[in-house]
Order: sequence, then C-alpha cells, then structure tokens
Amino acid sequence: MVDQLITLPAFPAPSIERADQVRIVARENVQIVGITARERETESLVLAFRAVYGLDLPMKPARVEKDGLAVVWAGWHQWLLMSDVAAVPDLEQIMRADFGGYAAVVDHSDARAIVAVSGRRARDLLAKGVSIDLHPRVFTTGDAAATAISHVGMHIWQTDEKPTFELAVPRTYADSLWRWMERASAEYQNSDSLL
Amino acid sequence: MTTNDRYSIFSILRQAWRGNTGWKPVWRDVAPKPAYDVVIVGGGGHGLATAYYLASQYGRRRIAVVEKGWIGSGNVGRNTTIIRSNYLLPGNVPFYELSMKLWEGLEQDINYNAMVSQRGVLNLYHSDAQRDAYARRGNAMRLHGVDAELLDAAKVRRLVPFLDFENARFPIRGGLLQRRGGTVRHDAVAWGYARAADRLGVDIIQNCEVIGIRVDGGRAMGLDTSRGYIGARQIGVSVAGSSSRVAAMAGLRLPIESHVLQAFVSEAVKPFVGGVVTFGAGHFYISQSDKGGLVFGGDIDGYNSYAQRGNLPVMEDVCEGGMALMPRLGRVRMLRQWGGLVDMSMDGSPIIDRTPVEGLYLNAGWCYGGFKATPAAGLCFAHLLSCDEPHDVARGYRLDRFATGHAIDEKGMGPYPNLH
Amino acid sequence: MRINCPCCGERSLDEFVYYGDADLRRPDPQDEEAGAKFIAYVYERTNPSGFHRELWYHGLGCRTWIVAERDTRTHEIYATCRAVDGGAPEGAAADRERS
Amino acid sequence: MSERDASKEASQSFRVPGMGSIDTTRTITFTFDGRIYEGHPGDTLASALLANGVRLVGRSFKYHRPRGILSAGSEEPNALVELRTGNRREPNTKATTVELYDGLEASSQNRWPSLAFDVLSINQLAGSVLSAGFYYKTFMWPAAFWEKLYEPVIRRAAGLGRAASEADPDSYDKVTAHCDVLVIGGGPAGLAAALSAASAGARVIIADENPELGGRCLAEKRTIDEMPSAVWAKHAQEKLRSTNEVRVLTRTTVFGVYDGRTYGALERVSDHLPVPPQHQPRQRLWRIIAKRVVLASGATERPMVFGENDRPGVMLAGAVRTYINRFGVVPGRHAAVFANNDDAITTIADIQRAGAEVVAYVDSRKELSPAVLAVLSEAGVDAILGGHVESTTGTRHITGATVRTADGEIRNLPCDLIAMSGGWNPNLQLATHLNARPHWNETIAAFVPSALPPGMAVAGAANGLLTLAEALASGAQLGIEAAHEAGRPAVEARSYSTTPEASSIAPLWRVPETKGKAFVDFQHDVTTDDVVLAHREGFAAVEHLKRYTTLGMGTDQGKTSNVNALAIMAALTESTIPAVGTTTARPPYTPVAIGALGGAHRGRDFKPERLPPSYKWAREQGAVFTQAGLWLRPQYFPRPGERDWQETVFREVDTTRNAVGICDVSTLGKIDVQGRDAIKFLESIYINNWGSLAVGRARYGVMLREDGMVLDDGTTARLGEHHFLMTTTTGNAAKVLQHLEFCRQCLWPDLDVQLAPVTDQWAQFSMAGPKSRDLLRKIVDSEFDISDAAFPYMAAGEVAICGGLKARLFRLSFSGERAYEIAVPSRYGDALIRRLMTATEEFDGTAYGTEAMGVMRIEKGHLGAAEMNGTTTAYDLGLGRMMSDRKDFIGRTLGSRSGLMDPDRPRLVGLRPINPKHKISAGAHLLPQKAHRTAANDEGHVTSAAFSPILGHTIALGLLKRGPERVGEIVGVCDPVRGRDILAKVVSPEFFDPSGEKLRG
Repeated sequence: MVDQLITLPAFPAPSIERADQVRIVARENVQIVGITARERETESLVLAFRAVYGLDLPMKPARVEKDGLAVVWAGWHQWLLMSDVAAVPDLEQIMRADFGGYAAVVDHSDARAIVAVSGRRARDLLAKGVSIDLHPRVFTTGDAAATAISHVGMHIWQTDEKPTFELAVPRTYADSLWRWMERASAEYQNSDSLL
Repeated sequence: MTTNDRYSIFSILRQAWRGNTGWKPVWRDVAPKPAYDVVIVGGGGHGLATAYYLASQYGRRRIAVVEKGWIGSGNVGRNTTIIRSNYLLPGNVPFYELSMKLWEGLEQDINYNAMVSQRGVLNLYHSDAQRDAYARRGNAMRLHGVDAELLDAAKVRRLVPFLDFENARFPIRGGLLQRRGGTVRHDAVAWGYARAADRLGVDIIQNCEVIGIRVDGGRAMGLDTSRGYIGARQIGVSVAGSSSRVAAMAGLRLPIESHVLQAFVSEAVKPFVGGVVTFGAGHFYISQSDKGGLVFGGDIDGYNSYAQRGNLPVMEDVCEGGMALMPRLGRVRMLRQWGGLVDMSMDGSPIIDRTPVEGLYLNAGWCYGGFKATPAAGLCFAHLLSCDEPHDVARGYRLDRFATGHAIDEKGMGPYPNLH
Repeated sequence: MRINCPCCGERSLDEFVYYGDADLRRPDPQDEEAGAKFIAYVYERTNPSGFHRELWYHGLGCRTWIVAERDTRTHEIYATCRAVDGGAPEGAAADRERS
Repeated sequence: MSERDASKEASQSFRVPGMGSIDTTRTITFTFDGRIYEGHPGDTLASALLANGVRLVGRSFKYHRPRGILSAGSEEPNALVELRTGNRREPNTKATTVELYDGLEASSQNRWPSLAFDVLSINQLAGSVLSAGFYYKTFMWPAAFWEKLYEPVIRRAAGLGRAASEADPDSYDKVTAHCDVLVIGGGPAGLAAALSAASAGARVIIADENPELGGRCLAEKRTIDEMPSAVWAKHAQEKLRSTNEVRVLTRTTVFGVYDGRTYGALERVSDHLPVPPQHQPRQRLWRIIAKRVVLASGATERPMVFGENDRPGVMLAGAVRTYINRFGVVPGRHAAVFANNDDAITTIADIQRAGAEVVAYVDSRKELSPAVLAVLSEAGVDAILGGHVESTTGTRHITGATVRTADGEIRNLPCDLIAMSGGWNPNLQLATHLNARPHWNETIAAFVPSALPPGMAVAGAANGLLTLAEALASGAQLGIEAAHEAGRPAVEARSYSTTPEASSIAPLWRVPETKGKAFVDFQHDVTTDDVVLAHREGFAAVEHLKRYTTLGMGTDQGKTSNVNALAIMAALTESTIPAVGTTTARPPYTPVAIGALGGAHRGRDFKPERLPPSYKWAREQGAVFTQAGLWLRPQYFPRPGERDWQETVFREVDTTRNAVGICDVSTLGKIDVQGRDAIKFLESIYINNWGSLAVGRARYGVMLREDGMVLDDGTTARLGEHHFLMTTTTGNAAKVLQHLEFCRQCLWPDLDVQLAPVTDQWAQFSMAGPKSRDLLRKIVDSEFDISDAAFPYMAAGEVAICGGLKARLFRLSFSGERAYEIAVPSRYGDALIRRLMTATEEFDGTAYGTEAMGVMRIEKGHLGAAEMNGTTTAYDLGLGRMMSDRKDFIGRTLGSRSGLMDPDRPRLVGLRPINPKHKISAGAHLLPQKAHRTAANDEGHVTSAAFSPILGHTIALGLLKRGPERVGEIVGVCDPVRGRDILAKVVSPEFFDPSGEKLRG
C-alpha cells in the first residue's frame, strides 16, 4: 500500500518548451545510487562490476550505459549508477549485495533531481549558469562533469547530439533552479534571440 | 610651525593673490642620514602617524620614515575610507574608540583637512540571530561609552529609504547604527600626517626600500636599504601586507597571511547615500564620497596574494549584493576597481608588540580594518617604541596571544585568515 | 584565476574553497613538544611573496582536496595534484621558480 | 561668425548630403534639454547634436565651464548627458557613444538653472582660489562646521548626473564563453586578426564597442585592396559573421583582464533601443576564457594643451574626420587645424570635401616632409609652421583662435572649429591590467605595451603601429599565430594593399606661452597651473599627481589627459616621461553598469532558495517562514484567531509538551560515513568515545576545530558494523563535510573511510511529546515493535511505514520530550507530513516551527549557534566531561592552552528573571548585581532567550564568568540598546526535566 503515499515531483512542472530552441524536461522516477570504492578496493570493484554488468566504471569524467543502467563518474573513484524505477525496483539493494564489499553504496534517488536540457540553444542556455566549456570540440556525448549551475553544485553529462544534457541537481534546490531555467530560457521564445 | 605656512582660508587667498607661487612642498624631500634613533619602516598612514606621535606626544627626535615607493602608496590610499568603533570584544573596543576620538580632533591637531565626516555607519540585520548578535555588540559598545543604537526596520527605512525593503531575498529587519562613524579622505590622512611630522623634523624618505635588517646578538642594529645602510636604535615595522616579508629579514615567522581586498568606486553622481551602509546578508557595503563617487566593497578575494589586484568573481559577488540591497544602482556605472594588500592575522585582530629581536617592533595584522585604526595605531605604536610597554588600549595585541590562547576573534572564524 | 583539478580539469575559481599553506604537517600529539608544534602548525605562516604550495577544496565539484603550486605575485599556477598523493605534483614545478 | 547663430540653424544644417555611411533616408527625432531635433539611424547622439549645430552640451565638474564634444568615442570627457528618464535614467552617459533611437531623451547635467546660464560658473572667476587640493587647506575651523556647513555645501555641488531614484526595471544576464582566439577591437588590425584565425578554423570571438566592426576604417578615407576602407570593413564583417565558430560581438567592450586568461566583457544588448525587447536583457556580462588573445584596441588621440582649449568647438582632429566621413556631419564651417604630426594633415582634405573652409593649418613643427608639404600646397591652405594656437575666443563656443607664428607674430583667426592633434596614445590599458608596465616609444612619442598577460599579443595601433598598412599586416600575422598556438593548423597570413601614408611626429606637450586656463584633464578641470602647483608642493610622483589634482579620475579615466600630464610633470622635474612613471590601468576599461555585474541575481533570486520537503504543505497551512542560511523553514504555524506569533508559539510548545508536535528537521545536515576505519575516524573527529556504540544506537557528539573551539554538534547513529549516519546542525552542514573531507584526504589518507552527503535524500520529521509513540504507532507497519523495551531512547533502525515504505527511525529528542525522528526518501516527504498531520488529529497534536523548537531547546539547555559561536570551548559550554582523555582528537592539544583553561572564562549558565514579568533578550550583557554599568564590570552575555509557556517566564542561556560556580547568584542583565536593565538569577541551563525522565518515557 505504499502507493497510498503519493510522491511529490522534484520540479514544479514537467517541462519548459521554448519554441524550437530549447526543451527542458524533468526526469522524475530515476533511481540513483552512489558508489565509492573502499580504500585499495577500486580494482576489485571495477573487475566485479565489469563481470556483472559488462561495463567499465569510467576513471575520468564520463558516462557509460548498457541495458538501461547508466554509470556517471562522480569524483575520485566515485560513481552514480542510474536506472528507471520501473526497470529495477531496488537498485541500492542490488548494488549493496553485489559490491558492498568493495564499495560504499548510498541511495541518492531522492537526493538528486534530474533535468534534461536539449535543443539547438541548449548550450547557449547552459552557458548562462555553467562555467565549463560545453562546445562539441571539448564536451560531447558520453562526457560528464561535476560542476555548478547558478552557484549550485551538480553533475552534468551529455546523452546525444541534439544535443541533450542531463543535470543532476540537489533536490532541495530543484524549485529554485527551475525558476532560474524558466527565466534564463525565456528569451528563446522569440527565435531571433540576440545571443 | 610658522604662521605663513599654516593652512587656512587666509593662506589660500594670500597664495591665490600671488598666483599660488608661494606654496612650499608638503614635506621635505630628504636623503637618509647614516643613523636615527627610530626608523619607521613603511610610509603609509600607520607609519607616518607613528612618526608624528613619536615627535609630538613623546618628544622623540632623530626619527625617519622609510618608504619603498611614494608615501601613501599602500592601503591608506586603497581603502574604502570608513571610520568606526563598532567592535564587540573588550580587546578591541577601547582601541578603536581611542582612534575615533583622535579622528574627531585630527584636522585641528595636524592642520590639514582630511574631511573627517561623521555621517554614520549602519550595519543591517536580517534575522533574529543577527539582531541579537548586533545587540550584544551594541551593548558592549555602550558599556565602553561608545555610541550605538539598535534600530528596527521602520527606523532604518526612515534613515536610508533608498534600500530595497520590499522584495529582498533577505528582508531588512533593522540595523545597528553608530552615528559617530563615517568616512575620511584617505590620501589626505597620509599627506596630513606627513606634513605635520615633517614640520617636527621627521625625515620622510621615499623610494627607499628595505632589503635587509641587520641583527647582531639578537639585537636589531639597522637597515640595509636601496639607498644604503641606515643605523637605528629602534626599528618599527609598519608595512601591512609586506609584514611577513620584512619580518623574514629578521628571521621571524608571523601569524599573518597577505590577501587581496578589492574596493570599487562608481562614476560621480549627485549624492544620495548619506552615511555608510553594510548589507548583512551579502558581501556589500557602500558610502558616497564628497565628489559623488559611490565607494563600495565586499569580502576579500580569499587566497594568499601579493598581486594587488582583484578577481572577477568577487567583483560580481559584491555587485550582486549591491543590486540586492539597492536595485536603483543598476544603471550607475562602476568606474574603477583596485586591490589592496592586506595583512590578515590568524584571529582577525592586529598585533602591536615587541618581537623576539631586541629593538625590532611590529605593527601588523590589520586585516581590512587598518585605515580606521590609523591614529590609534600610530599613537600606540609610538607609545610602545617610547615607553617599551604597550599602551593601555592595545594590551591585547600581543604576538604571543595565540600561544597562550588569548586570540581576539571578533567573527569566531578561528585560525583561518581568509575567513575573517 | 582558473585551477586545474586533477580529477575534473581546469575550473573557474568560484568552484573552489581556499585553505592555505600545504606544507604544514599536523604534529604528532604524543610528541613532548606537541604544544609548541601545534601552535606553529595552526598559527605560523611563511606567507611567501612568490612560490607557494597551497590547499584548495573543489567543493562545487568533485570534493577533492588539491595542492596547487602558485606564484602569489602573478597568480600563475605551475602544477596541481590531489592532496592524498602527499602533495607532490607529478613533474612538480617545485624547484622551478622557487627563487 | 557669432556664437548665437548655432541656435538659429535650420534642422541638421551641418549634415553634408552625400557624405558619411549612415542611412540618411530615414529621419528620427530626439530631444535634448526638452528641445526636439532630428537625426538619422546610425547617428550617435553627438553626431546628431553636431548635425543640428548644437555645440554646448555640458558643464565641467569644478568650474562649470561650457563644454562641447571633444571626441567621437568612449574617451569623451566633456559631452556627458543624462540619458532616458525616470527609473531608466542613466547619468554621465557619453553622447559620443549613445546610438540615436527614435524618441531618445537626453538632458545636460551638473548645471543650474540651465545649461546656457549656469550660476556655479562663477567658480571659474575664483579659479586660483579653487586650485588643486585647496580643500585640504581649509574648512577646518570650527571642527563642528564640517558636517554642519562646509560638507553639505560641497556635497550639493558634488557629482555629475543624477542616479535613478527607483529600482532599475530592466534585467541583466551573464554568460561564460570559451574560445581559441579572442580578438579585442574590430578595427583594421582586429578584422585582419579575426579573418586569419577564422581561416585556420579556430573558435574566434571578436568584440568591438561600436555597433559595426571597422573602427577607423569607417572614419577615414582610405583604401584597402582597392576598396574604400569602409567597404572593405563591411565585407570583412560579413565574412566573419558567416564563418562557423566565429562569434561577432558588437556593442561589446572587453573591460577587464583577469587571471586564468579570463576576460570580462560587457555587451550592450538593448541600449540602442528605447526599451529592451521582451525577454531580452538590457546588457549582458561575458566572462570569456580565451586560449589566445589578440589585442587590437587601437589608439586614442591626444589633445593639444593651450589656453581656453576646452571651449565647445575645439575637437580632436580624428573625431572631426569621423563626423565627416562616417556620419556626414561637418562640425564647423570655418576650421583651423592645429597639430604636431602628419596624421592630422588628412583632416584638411576631409573638411574641404565637406564644403567647409580651412582657415589655417597650424603645425608646431618648423620642417615637414616634402610629401606632407605637397599635400598642404595642393589643399591651398594657409600653413603656419612652427606656430602655436595660444588661446581661443568665444564663450559658449569658440569664435576664433589666437595663433603665434614661428616669428612671434600674433594672429587672430576667426573660426568656429579647431581640429587638434597631439599624436596618438595606443589603447594599452588591457595589456597592463595584470600589472605589466608599458615602455616609452620615442618614435611615436607614446607608451606601448611591453610585458603582456599570458596568451596575449598586441596588433596595430594598440602596439604603436599607427599606419593602416602596419595594422593590417600585424593583425593578419598575429591572428595566424594565435590560432596555431591554440592548437589549430598553421596557415599563411594573407597580405593587404593600402595607399601610403605619412606618420611622423614631434611631440608638443604644452604650448609655451598661453593666455587663460590651459586644460589637461577637461572633465575634472585640471589645468597646467594645477600640475605646476602639485609639483611645487611635492606631489611629483605620478600617483601623487593624480590623487592630489584628481587628474584622470573622471569618467573618461584619463584617456585623453594622463600622458600629457605625465609629460608636463616630466618637464617640470627635468626628467624623462618614463622616469616620472606610468599610471597602471585598472579595470574596467570603460565604466560598467553595476546592474550588469550583478546580473540576474537580484531581488528574490539574489541567492537560490532551499526548500525542505514539507515546504509545499507548510505554505498551504499559512506558515510563516524564516531564513536559515539558504533554507526557508517554517518559523511558526498561525491559526485563525491567534493574536500574535507569541500566542501561536505558546500553543505549539504547549501542545507538544502535553500531546505531540511535529516538526520538519530535514534541514539538519546528514553525512553517510562508511568504511573499516569509520570508528577510528569518528574517534578522531569527535571529542567523545565511539568504540562502545552498538549497532542500532545513536549518540550525541561534539567536534572541535584544531584551535580547540567547538565546531559543531549532533547525533551520529550506527547503522551497521562499518556504517554510520552523522547529523550536523543546519547551518554547518557544508562546513562539516569540508572538514571531514580535509581530515580524510589531508590528515589521514590511509584510513578506509567513505563520505557521502545525504541531506537532500531524506525527509525527516520529528514527533515530540507524550503522545509521540501513539502517533508513530499509527504509521509504522505493525510488524515493527516500537515499545520502549524494543526501541529505547537513542535507538536507531530501519522500519517500514504506511504499508511497506522503507524508513529510518531514530529515538532522539531536542525538545526533552519523548520524541522520534522518522526519515523517508524525500519524494514521500510531502505525503508523509500530510499523513502525520491527519493521524495526529485524534491527539490534538500540532505542527511546530523553529520558534517553538527554539523555546524547547532552551528549556532543555541544548546548544545552538549562539552558544557554539566559534569562540567557545567544550569546557565553556559544559561539555568538558565528554572529552575523552584516552585518545587524540582534533582540537585536543590547543584546547588545553592556559588561556582556554582559565576558570575566569565565561561559561554556560541558565538565567531566570527575578521578576517573572521581566523580559531577558539575547545580546544583553551580564554584570554583578550592583556593579557600575561599565565595561570593566562586564562578565558575559545572554546567548539565547525565550519565554517559556511551561514556566510562565522568560528563560535564557548565557555565558558568564565562572558561571557554573555562581548558580543561585543574582546578576544584572544589562541591555542598554534596548533600554533594559533587570536582575536575573543564575541557574542550571536545564530548566525542564533535568533528570530526563520524560524523554526516556
């Protein structure tokens, strides 16, 4: 009967559409699990993970994905694992069971809220709040970064060439950042934006 | 001083009549003598004030001030000109109040108009906790006989209606006001003290950089400078951001880090900001000069630096605070930005003390608060140099207070200079 | 100023928190000189004008503590590394520019 | 001609048909000082005013002398206006940089009652009294008169324009951009550089402060590759705009150079429009991170320093050419040209082509090159070589020039325009922002960049290469090099053909004999006499000169005055110009609106808002919120009929103490700590012992800074053998995480410890009060035993609630009541608070906010931020007993310094007023009962205070000298800023249930 408890979306709206320029979509119901390799166990963790999921935990800021399980580099020997709630009921439990010996496993499903920013002006929009270089020559599909948007720490990665960027932001800031995105993207309503 | 070089409206008219051809140099341009009784290292506000009080209050003679550049080239010419004595801790309040009293009589004392202007200093609070902290501070001031008023939002609104009271992210709930606080024309302080000291025979030696301190048997003998060796019975180091460098010449390590503090001035606009206002929910404070420039600043850049220039993030942070507090500033233009080299101590409070090297004395650790302290720092340093014991109001400013656990930590930030 | 985080790459200043001198080592509390040594450790600084090894925390990033070798006169950063590596950057510019 | 003719001019009678490159087919109107004029799109306010014969535009700062238009760019010191009106009013706006738009409103400033008749212009009669720094010498007696009389008068005269008196209605934006090559300046050098870099495929940003790229190409009659230079520039701009990876930023000024190859630039997105278009910012701040930079910022022409050289009608020669060639406006009908260099010669032909007369060409040089002489004779002008303009006549604009010829003859030339040129100063400001010192170049008699910021190269006039050919060649070459150094393939620099030009100069820093004031700094009225006086009084060092005379401190930042002043001072001190020094430029290159630097972070968006999981619900309840750092927390929940916040808070406390209260405590920091060495780690962080903590139990812990002061407190629960959950105070969450990471990475890197901040993961609610377990029972699934036996005080464990939702349950109490904290994943927080509030109805429970929480924690003597204020030790706060002597921990060694062990230190006590009606407020100081109210008797202060509904009087916590020894004593509670002074009894800080029976149940 858990369903009696209605979950509250992290973001105040499902999406923001700006003509054909930018599309901002809240991605609710993603399971996020953080794993941090225990001291001197990284190698075993990587091997075990490869054995189970056929994925290499990236050793640099990057994102890999296979069969609905995504892995994003999140710091030194730290990763965020992601899957849809529907796909895997309790990702944390599974990860703890499989890798608890090699890594600290922590559920972040509700700590982060994920929003997807896509469209031809996506980079221009993000440039207003993100200080890293997202130019295709520097940052492309599969790349990830731990940085900040509008003074709030977050993780960002690119998933396709539209381009689409996904941002994992602290849930308690989600409302505030959404308002920021609404304001910052407003100018793209008129396609002849001056930027 | 003789009447004909005493400044007054009459001297101005007399000189104007002669096409201003009769004015004399404000201080003599002298070459260093082989030796002095006291050599003050650093021709800033503190050093010049020290020299002046040594001569005027303690009857000392054979005094020199050596300055590596031109006098007043350091923080006395790179600050936001604020004077106040709204401190919290017993180790600080009497000192800064003495400084305030000296400011109040300064111009008549040195016959130089430094435009000491007591238009008030208002610290805004935005929460009950901040209010209580300011109440504690205000009460401490009152117990020390210093003026302080705790204002509610309505009173603040009457005093400074130009702030954003409506849609501020952190609404203004009130403020702590010190009416006797205000501003002073910073460069004039250096020039005025220089002129007054010069009249009392003090040698002010510019372009004279100290490159070594000669120590013999634990005693300081003199200084090697870019203009030759200068013997000294006593050496007073008063060099703000360069304190660690100069102290190192005598083998000393100080509880000090040098950091950059930025300040900003806007284009001149018709005056509308009366006194000094400090934002309690952001890094921003502002006043307006008699020329109309809005003078404002914020937090230090926050890392060790000798570069004397500020960075962009801090400039943006300060202006964000400014726009949050005074959104009418939006179309006023920032004209100049500069960086001062501040000597951040480990507890945010200064040091006026002897050093382990006999004959070598230190006046340092002023953080970003050195300007308002200029007269008292000069007087207390002169006192120390002449009586070989601390002035009553400066007893807490010992070099060994960290070892004994007597830090004077107004902000409670602990031994992290960039947080004070 | 831009700091090269060994994990994340070059980032702008506002992602970092400054801590200070990276050459200070926490003394052994059992040392009979512990008192004096802790005072030096916590309160005394070389505060050089020039080459400085210093600690930065990539707080708005990967939360790594970083040792940077920087000139305090020019703000030029010669090298950075993770603090856990003992603060000795690969190809350390330590000897260079020490003057 | 008479100066009054100007006002009689028909509309745009100074516009020359067929000249200039702006669109004269469309006409727009604007007003200046309320009078309506016509102009064309593409005009600046200055060119439009000149077209209409308006010469008197402003008044100077000190003497209020009539001033006109000196330049055609951002170096303008004189033509400052208030642009726009109301809350969009922009003071001190340079007419020379304002793009004309239909309906533009501008007015002159710093004059009263009118521009034509300004009362304060009498100041100039007192000129020699108001000499440099006169105010330092007077206004001293009597002292009190400064604030009362002198200063108010000075302040009334101070300032230039008026700032808007309402909030700026427009929005601002910030962008970070990265590129391979940033080209600063879109003149010939910049265009060539950008074309080169673009041809190598580099990511290029080219920024120029004007609406079109081209720079002097648009202002001069020159040819490039057989094209008129203006046409070439147009093509170049189009080429760049159509090239991939090239971003052309017009109306954009790069104002500052910062560390890490970061450049600050301001884009004036909408300033050329009446108001910004919908959703568009007024201006946009660019932070540009560039691998390489080509500085092509051009040069600024120097005025000549002669008598009355500030009169309207005296203009820079280059500016005259700009108005003629770019705007088709001739600034006068009878012109004299006064110069010391070849470049100015071209002015003659331009003026003549515009149909105006050149009455004379005056050159301070006796000999000129044959080529130049040829040009002169061809122009057929009266050339006065080796001569000087000594003075001018006229009042509101010039009517003539007084010229002294080489053989000393004085000639009065009637004219309404003097085009002057003292040579050109490279715009090298950006090259010096990182403290580099420029060096002196004798050939062009100007400073040029020497040491440069990392990654910067300087092209064209900015580097002292003053001819068009040099500009194009250097730009093309440096653009190639920059792109290559930025990692692009090397390509060949193309070359450009231009017509030859002469460019020699013989500096003249001031005209030897002059009549009247000879101005060096126009805006601040600094004359040669002031420089002489500064020298006489010992202010010879360049910074002294500037500060004493205020030279170069105006809105033009001394662009036209600094070098002339330096040169004059050099002559006075009989030394060289570089010996006198250079003035290091500081950002910004041109003044930047504070709104743009603030960007979007204003009003409600000043800082991001952090919302607890129950926020939405609490809003619906009409809760009053308070800021806790960035958090918005419910302060109290008023109910209908409650008179004030106090009544509400009493009710919340009372209900909690007698039934049950619910509070959102999700804001407390939560850090997940794991690892084989987690225990060891906690032992080193906390002052108390952790080894004995069993799995499924929580413990209160206190951590210190290394200097022995309390850093933070909170409970940490052991969830598993090597798994802990640490809680911090709301305010210190980030600080504690940073501290733990420091300890883990910098102090003990070998420990096996993993840290993860999980504050946002959990919605955590406290249920406090005698009925809390009954309430809990209603949501915890039945299979979980929460009896006191199974789940005693300080128990911690996993449960399921509401039919299978996994949750964490802790039995902790901040209030002193039996209390539990239940934590569920945040997304369920909203549903859970609603569920709890429904479930609590039968117990007549309540939600409570931070106020009630504060009351209850003071009743229990628990510590808050006011007690843990960074200057208190564990001893001070009565936690000495917790400190383990069997281990080392952060802060232990320095915590035992003599000063910190001093029994006289203020220590934590409770306080209650002798008279229950009396109020104690935090911030009051504590003194001996009868002691005189002075600092000498100050013994401490009140840290926290609240009215306790249970006890029926105010209670307070305080730090009192030797406090614990003085329980039972009566002390004075002195609160002068609130006008209170009462007596209070020193008591134990635990006011309520000291034995703790209630919380153990």
